[in-house]
Amino acid sequence: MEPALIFDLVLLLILIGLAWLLLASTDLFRAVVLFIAFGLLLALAWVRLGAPDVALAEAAIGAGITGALLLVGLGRLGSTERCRFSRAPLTFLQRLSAPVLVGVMIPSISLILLLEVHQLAGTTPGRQGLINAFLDVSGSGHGVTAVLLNFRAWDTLLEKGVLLLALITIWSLDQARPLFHQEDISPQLMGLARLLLPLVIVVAGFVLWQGDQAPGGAFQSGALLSAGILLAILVGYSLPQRWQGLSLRLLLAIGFGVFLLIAAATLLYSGYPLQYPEHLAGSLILLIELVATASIAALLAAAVVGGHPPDDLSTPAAKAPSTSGRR
Amino acid sequence: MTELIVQQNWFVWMTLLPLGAAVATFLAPGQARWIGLTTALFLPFCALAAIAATVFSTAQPLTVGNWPTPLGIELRTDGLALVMLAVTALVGFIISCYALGYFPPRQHHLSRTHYFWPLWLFLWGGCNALFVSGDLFNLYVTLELVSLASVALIALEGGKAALAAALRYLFIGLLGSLAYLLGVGILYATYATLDITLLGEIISDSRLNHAAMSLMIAGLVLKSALFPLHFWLPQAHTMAPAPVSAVLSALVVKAAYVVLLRLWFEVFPALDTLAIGHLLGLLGCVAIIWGSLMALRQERLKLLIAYSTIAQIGYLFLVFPLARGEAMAGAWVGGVLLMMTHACGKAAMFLMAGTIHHTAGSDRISRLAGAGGPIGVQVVVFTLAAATIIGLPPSGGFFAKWLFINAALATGQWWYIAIILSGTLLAAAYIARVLGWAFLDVKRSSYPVIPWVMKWPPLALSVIALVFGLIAYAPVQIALIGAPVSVPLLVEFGP
Amino acid sequence: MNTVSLYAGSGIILFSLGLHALLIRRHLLRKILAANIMGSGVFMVFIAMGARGESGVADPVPQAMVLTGIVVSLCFTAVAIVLAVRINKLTGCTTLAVDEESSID
Amino acid sequence: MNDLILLAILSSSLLPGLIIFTLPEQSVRLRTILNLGGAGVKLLLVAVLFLHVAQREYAELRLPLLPDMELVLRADALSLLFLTLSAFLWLLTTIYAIGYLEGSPHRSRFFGFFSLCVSATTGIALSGDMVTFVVFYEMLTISTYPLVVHRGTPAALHAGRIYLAYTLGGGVVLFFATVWLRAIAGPLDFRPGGVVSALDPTLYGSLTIIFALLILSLGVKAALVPLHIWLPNAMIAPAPVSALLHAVAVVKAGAFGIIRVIHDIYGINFSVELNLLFPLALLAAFTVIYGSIRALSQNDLKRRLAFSTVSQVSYILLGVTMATPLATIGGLVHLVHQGVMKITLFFCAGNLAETLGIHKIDEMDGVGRRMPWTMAAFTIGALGMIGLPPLAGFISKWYLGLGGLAADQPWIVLVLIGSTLLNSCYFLPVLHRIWFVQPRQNWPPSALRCGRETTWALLAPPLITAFLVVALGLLAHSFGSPLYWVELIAAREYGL
Amino acid sequence: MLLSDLITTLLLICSLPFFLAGTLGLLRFPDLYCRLHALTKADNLGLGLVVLALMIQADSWQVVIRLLLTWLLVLVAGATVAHLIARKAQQDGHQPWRR
Amino acid sequence: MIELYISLALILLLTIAIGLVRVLRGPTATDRMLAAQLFGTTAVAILLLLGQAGGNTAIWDVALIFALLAAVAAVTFVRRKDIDTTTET
Repeated sequence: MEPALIFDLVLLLILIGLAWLLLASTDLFRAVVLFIAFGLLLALAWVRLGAPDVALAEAAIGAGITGALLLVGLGRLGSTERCRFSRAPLTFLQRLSAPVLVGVMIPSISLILLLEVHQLAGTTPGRQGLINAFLDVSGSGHGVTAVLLNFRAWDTLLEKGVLLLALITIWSLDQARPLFHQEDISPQLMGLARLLLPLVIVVAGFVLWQGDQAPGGAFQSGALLSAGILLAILVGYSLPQRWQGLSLRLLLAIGFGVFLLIAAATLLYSGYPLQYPEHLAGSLILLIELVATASIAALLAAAVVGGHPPDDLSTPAAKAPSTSGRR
Repeated sequence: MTELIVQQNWFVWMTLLPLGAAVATFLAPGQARWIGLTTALFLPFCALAAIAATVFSTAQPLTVGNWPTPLGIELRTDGLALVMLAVTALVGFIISCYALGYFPPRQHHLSRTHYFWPLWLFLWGGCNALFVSGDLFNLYVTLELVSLASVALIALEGGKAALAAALRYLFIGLLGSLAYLLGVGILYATYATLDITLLGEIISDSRLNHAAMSLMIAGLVLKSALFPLHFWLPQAHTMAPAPVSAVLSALVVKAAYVVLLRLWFEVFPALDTLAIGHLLGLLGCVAIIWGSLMALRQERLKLLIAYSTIAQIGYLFLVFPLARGEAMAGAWVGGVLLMMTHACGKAAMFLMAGTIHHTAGSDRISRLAGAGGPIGVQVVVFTLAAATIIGLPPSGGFFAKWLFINAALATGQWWYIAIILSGTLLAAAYIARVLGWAFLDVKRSSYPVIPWVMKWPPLALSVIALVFGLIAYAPVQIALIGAPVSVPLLVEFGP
Repeated sequence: MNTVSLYAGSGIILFSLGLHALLIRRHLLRKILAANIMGSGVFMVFIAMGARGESGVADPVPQAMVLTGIVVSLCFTAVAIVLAVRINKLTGCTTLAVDEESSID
Repeated sequence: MNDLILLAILSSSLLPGLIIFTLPEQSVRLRTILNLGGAGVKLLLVAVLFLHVAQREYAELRLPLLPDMELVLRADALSLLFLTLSAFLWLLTTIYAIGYLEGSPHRSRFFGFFSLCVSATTGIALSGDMVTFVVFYEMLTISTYPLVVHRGTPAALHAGRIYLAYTLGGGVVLFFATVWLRAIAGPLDFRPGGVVSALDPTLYGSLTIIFALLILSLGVKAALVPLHIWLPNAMIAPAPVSALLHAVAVVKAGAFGIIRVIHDIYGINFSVELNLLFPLALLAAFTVIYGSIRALSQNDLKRRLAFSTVSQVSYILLGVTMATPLATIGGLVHLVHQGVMKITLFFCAGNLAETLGIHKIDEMDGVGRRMPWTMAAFTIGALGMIGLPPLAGFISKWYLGLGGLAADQPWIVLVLIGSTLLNSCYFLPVLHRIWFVQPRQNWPPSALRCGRETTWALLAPPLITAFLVVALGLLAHSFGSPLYWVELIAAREYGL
Repeated sequence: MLLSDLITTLLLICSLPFFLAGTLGLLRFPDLYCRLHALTKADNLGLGLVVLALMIQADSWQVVIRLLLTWLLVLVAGATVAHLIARKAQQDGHQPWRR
Repeated sequence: MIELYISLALILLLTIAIGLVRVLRGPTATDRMLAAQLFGTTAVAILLLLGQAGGNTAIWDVALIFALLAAVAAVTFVRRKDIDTTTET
């Protein structure tokens, strides 16, 4: 057996074990930490499968956003199952569905898959060839970027919509509350932030820029930036007042908005949505990526903060200190 | 000028416009109502233009970015897409008007008003994108867009029950779409294409494809709340604000069903689906009976209406066992017709329930007693919409059931007839219960004034729902454009 | 036995594990984690399938789709957490077992 | 002639109805204008159509419903018979209802559904095929329910539930039977001689079952025993509703449907061939006798009238099932005559209730002195029902009897005689009470000008219909009279 | 085998004990404060050796800088996090382990 | 050489597996967090090795991002407001 295969095997065993442990764990904090580890190893799996773009995204999200989201959420929720009301017994259907699904359906489907996928392996080549054929007119030198922002840009457009929608949902649900203890920011932490933040910006720019030729792109870059913003929030930076109203909303919406405008413009111009003129394709993709990065960064950070800004619309008497931070 | 109108790809605009308006309402919350209403007003015209363009055969399906299909995403202008766009536009417009009254500009929950519009426009845009999508993965994205927007709208009510319903709905949506997505992954692995048309041409009857199909169907069945996977629906549809309940019952449940129709008739016709068809049909039957019986037991109007939705969804799933051989077209058209009528009728009912709640302070059915005066109109609304739900003519539900029974006769599946007929009687029973309260004359202290935008939209919807059967010819003809089935709808069979 | 079926199979297993937990676990955060694990399983099937063919050259389409999927599931996670927190704040519950009676009026 | 007139006739009641729903309760004047205007326009249009059809210019309008299904509106002689009756009586009933409901709540709702109901009846009359018939027939069900329960009392709601249960149950059966028939026989246009006679003999079994189902379902509205329970219960409704709907629209819709099925779907000859009619004739005869006997013991005036309706409607069926021209003429003409007579009686009953609060027969002692005009109309109606020559009722019974003899079924005559005796038994004592018994109490004197017994809106309609009862009997053989018309229909049906 | 490969191999093999030591420390050290050592010292040194090994294989300065940057970042992060965790532990009232 | 890189990566992976025991055993939340932090470092090493083995420098970017964001989760953990952090098993 080759070491590579053993590596895969071990990796998968650990992943499955982790999933099992974290889902079965009674202590939720432990579950969250295990989930962070799970994300870490998942990135390794993506690397092993030759999908560095996905690995980059997983790294940026898993190491930064998801961990923060879950930890913050856990902090606000508490880790034990609590309910004032008497614990409603599982309904008959619930009780039935779990064994039926897990005991009968899933194994049978898995069995079919395992049997047949084995036959499949190495048969169909995928769409690599077709994509390569069109790559030079796509405006991007990297397959994944070309697919995301040109061939299947419609998906990406809607996905940006989902992001904005998620934020609007979060804002509609709650008001932002302070994420952390105000007092007591140690100088070491400040130092770390001062060192990391410029680096985060540089690396984010690098990831964005190289998305044209190599793995990387708006989402990875945006996720990285948002982790930076989070760090900034965590060490006490806060958003200047003038950045909280329309400007903030503009920043959040600009990625989706510009993408939509481009779709509309191309639809008017050529009759096909998102059919970029060939000589403009590169620039348009770059433009979309730039604004998308900015929006994604802001959106993800705002999602972790979890609520609308205190000055937003409904509560004129904003008194809570600003929390959604960005320098 | 006509050139310009006809040559525009209106069905694409119907996705872009509401999404753009959603962004605009997010950016300018103060103007949200007007932006929203203008968009809502504009979309029915877009739908008409899209239909005109397709009927006069200038609009063709197109791929995004004009890339050839295995590479690009196909947007379709077939009949199913067009009628769903149109029905959504119509119902959406009326619901938007209603929402103006339901979410008045100045009230304590000011933010609710402001957040309703972007969320609703997102939902609308997502639905439209879903209807025109011809790509399996794109369908996943649109499904998620729709279900996230629905979650948000349910949660907008703000109460703990609403939030719990929203979160449960979120999990259900996630579960459903992940199962669907897994199926998509398997199909892509085999055929390296996600285009519905292409897949339909090359797919073969293999175990792997069956696994993919089962996963996808299971996911969508969960999202469209077929018994026994309906458990999430009553709470979700009941706890939401009234216009949202209307949207959810009228449109969102149908969105998953439309995808299911597309899969069944366009992707998987080559597969041997007899057993699954019968299973879905059987569950549909149980849903009809169970939903109706549960509706009969409810004390709250909205819950009753929600359970009625479950029963009606059951009818929709009869399409799958009935649509075979010669009866294919009849059953398919029956499903589409029922979907359209039910959208109007159910929306009218939920809006009416919202108005009752608004005026009477509760939507307990017993509060309907003495429903004279300002809410007398709502009793009319309920009666007319009831005709639709029971399936009385001239509503479309009547003709849909006609087509189903005809298909059942033609395919020799008699037991479905018994279910359809007894479902009709059960529907009449639970409707009659409400009517009994609504017509009961007792003295009531005066009701608060209902804003006119909450009074007339339900009536308009119920009238449309009632006469839908009479004007169904054009919608059905449009639905048959590029449909996977062809006429005749009514099969005659000899001895 | 090869790499692709190994990963694809693991993806299915992760999916099933997540599904099981999503159905039977009560704590909201745990349900959220379960949904994420399910998603990861699905994505793994995608990527594994895309990784077939000549070594190293992966099909970009599944990767693009998975990127989209990751974003979507992240959005759902974020919303779910905020919802859960909100429910907890209103009811003091960390489960969905809101008593049915209170939901009536 | 433009075929769109058919659509105009339909919408002349449908549109006012829909508009009335949206009117606020206070706008009495607008509502009255809409009501009377609609009724007037409809009567005018029907008159135009009548003249055309009399000259054998049949109008037909086909509107596509679904790719293989059409809404067929056709005006032939039979439809005109029913249409004229309902259009004319609608106008009268509208006037009556405006007077009757003055000042009561929910009038927008009432008149809205009232108009819908008339539209449905019109649609039934104009239906050119079975599908269209079913559409309007079922529409009638849902639009009548709000009228039955209009009073909103628990008793009314109970009656409404019974009504819905019977009619919707019947509706479902009708629906199924029609779909089945459509599936084996193709398009079901109403055609003299029927459309199913050419079918394969192996289908005869199915056809018999379908016929039974059709009769079963249509018999609900036609109040065939034992499906008649809803009718006496529904008498809880306001008088105009009982008058128009339960004397004319609903029960006649059922009878009309049965006529259509026997004449224009199965065809008389084919029905005879399949032996479908005799059982139906027995059932009808039983209903005639049973209804009369039950009427005897009713003390509530409207309930007595209701059981009388049960009995009288089956005369129509009796005539149709004899399958001879004369009997058919008797049955069909009774459709009109019974309608006119019965509506007179209901109007009068309504006047009694509205003016003096009288509901029971034993409260009617000497009421003829207080309300002479109303009671005169009542008397004419009652005598017509009994079949006293030369009133309208006599004409129908005469032809029915002749038809029975022509069909070699003399027992029919026995049934008629028995029924007539029973009719006399339950009407004559009432008349006696009205005119010859001393009033037990003093009724409050009329507050109206010149001591008129009640308002014009309530008084005029029964007087007009009472006049008609006489006129239809006396002028039975003149052009345009129901009898003349019915003879045309029978001639066409039997190919004479 | 090239000299560079040889050195790389040697360095990599040398790094191994550090990682193992780090893990062992994490597992076996008696309390939080001790375990922090594993985080800050052993693994970072191991990583340093790996980075060094790979730097030898690098064909451009760019790569070398990238590798170095990665290592430095890990170092800084590790140090700061160790500090923060220690402080938090102290605030939470964890007593250092005593024999 | 490639075998060497992969083998080394494999061993590092195994150390992670062993380190998981600490996450499971705790006893305090801080201990678990600490272990996760350590995994980060090891994962960076694995990624570097895999990148070298596969000749794909994009993988090093992943490593770089891991290194950059290594602190975020831990800092969140330390600074967040919470109800109960010290859950004992």
